[in-house]
Amino acid sequence: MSEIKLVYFAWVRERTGCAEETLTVPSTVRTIADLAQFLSTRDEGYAHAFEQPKLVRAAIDRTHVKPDALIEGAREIAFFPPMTGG
Amino acid sequence: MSEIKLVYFAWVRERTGCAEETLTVPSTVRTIADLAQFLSTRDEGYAHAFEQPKLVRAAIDRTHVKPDALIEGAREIAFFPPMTGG
Amino acid sequence: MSARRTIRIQSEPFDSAKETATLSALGSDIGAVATFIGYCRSENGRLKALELEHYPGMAEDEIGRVADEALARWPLDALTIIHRFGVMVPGDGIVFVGTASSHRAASFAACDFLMDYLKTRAPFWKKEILADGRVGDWVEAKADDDAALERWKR
Amino acid sequence: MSARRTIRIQSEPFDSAKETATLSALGSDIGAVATFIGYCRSENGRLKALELEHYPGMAEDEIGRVADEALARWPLDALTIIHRFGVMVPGDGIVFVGTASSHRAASFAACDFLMDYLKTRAPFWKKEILADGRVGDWVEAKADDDAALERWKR
Repeated sequence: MSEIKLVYFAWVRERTGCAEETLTVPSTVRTIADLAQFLSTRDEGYAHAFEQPKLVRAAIDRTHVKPDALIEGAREIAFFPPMTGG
Repeated sequence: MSEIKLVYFAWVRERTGCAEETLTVPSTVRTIADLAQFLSTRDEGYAHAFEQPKLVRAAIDRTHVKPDALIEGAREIAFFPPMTGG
Repeated sequence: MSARRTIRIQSEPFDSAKETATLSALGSDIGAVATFIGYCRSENGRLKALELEHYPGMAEDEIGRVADEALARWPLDALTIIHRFGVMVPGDGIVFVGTASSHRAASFAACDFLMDYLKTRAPFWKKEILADGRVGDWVEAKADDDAALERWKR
Repeated sequence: MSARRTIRIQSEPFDSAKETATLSALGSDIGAVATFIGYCRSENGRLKALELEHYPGMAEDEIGRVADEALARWPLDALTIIHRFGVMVPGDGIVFVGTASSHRAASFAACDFLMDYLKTRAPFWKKEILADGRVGDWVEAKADDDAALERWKR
């Protein structure tokens, strides 16, 4: 079990209904993909946010990562849609 | 025989010692390359200007042309070095 | 001389003329300044505004990494990147990228590269505010933008 | 809407901020403005000035042809090309190219294309004035500039 700060942006934030939270994650959740799967079981909003895993990007400690990235040691994990800045 | 206005720029102008002139050209001079060759026989300055024909570019009536371009009907022919604007 | 690296994430408008002048005034050996300004568009009157959300902290970090990559690839004397967040109306500048170099090719390539990377890596998201004031959809990322990145792979 | 095409060959300095602002202010559907400014350089103090000779009449015609080619290739809303002649000192702007479009890729590509073509086709020649005031050599054309053109062959 470990405690992680989670942040959400754009429609991921709107669907989860949450901009920022601190969550205790079971130790079986090892990767970003595991975490997304774990979150999607929390409620309908989270399920909706993560229903198309390919459309959700992630960052660990403010650096882009892939779904297979390990979350161990992370202080802040972010989930968001593909970026549309510029 | 035909009369053509000739203009020279940059070091071609400096070497010929002439910015602009009107010249009567024998009818055996048919192309830009012929004209350059013809001009190079005029004096030392012209010979110097055209000593490396590949370094001299030409325009007929203000449009870039290649050495094999025919000069018939030309009103203004220009000779100059490769361009260095921009 | 080490390159001058300016990165700003702000809600306030930027003055592209001033930013360009700053790049140009760096010295007598700046031969080339390339700039790009991205504006909010109305899309033929469909949009009243765009609202840009960003990830504070990561936006600065990620744009910094992209800037460092550009500085490592091209001999730049300076680069400036400004990205705004908040509500913009059509005609407002959203992003400014400017590069200064002795050489044209470097300034162009770096400016183009920076924009491609900002589009796909900088953590900003645009939401449409429709002409009638209703909140519209989040702008979808374009496959084109990912394709553009392929050009820079070495 | 037909594209706004501005070409000026002049000895006077240009105001790049004003030119950029004009491109940006064209309408609420300009999404992207790319600009390039080429400056006179001192080359580490070696040069006092550059003197630019041009072929009046042909300079306008040839730059017009290059502009038309860009307008035919990319969906531009506007382009501005200003090329100066006469004596310039380090820091002076020599050339300004600006393009406006709905889309980033078009504005960038057209601006880059225009500069490549101006370098090799616009009838301008630079002569060096050395730091001590003596007249130096004519600047030699770079093989790089011809190579750059190859990128645009279709």
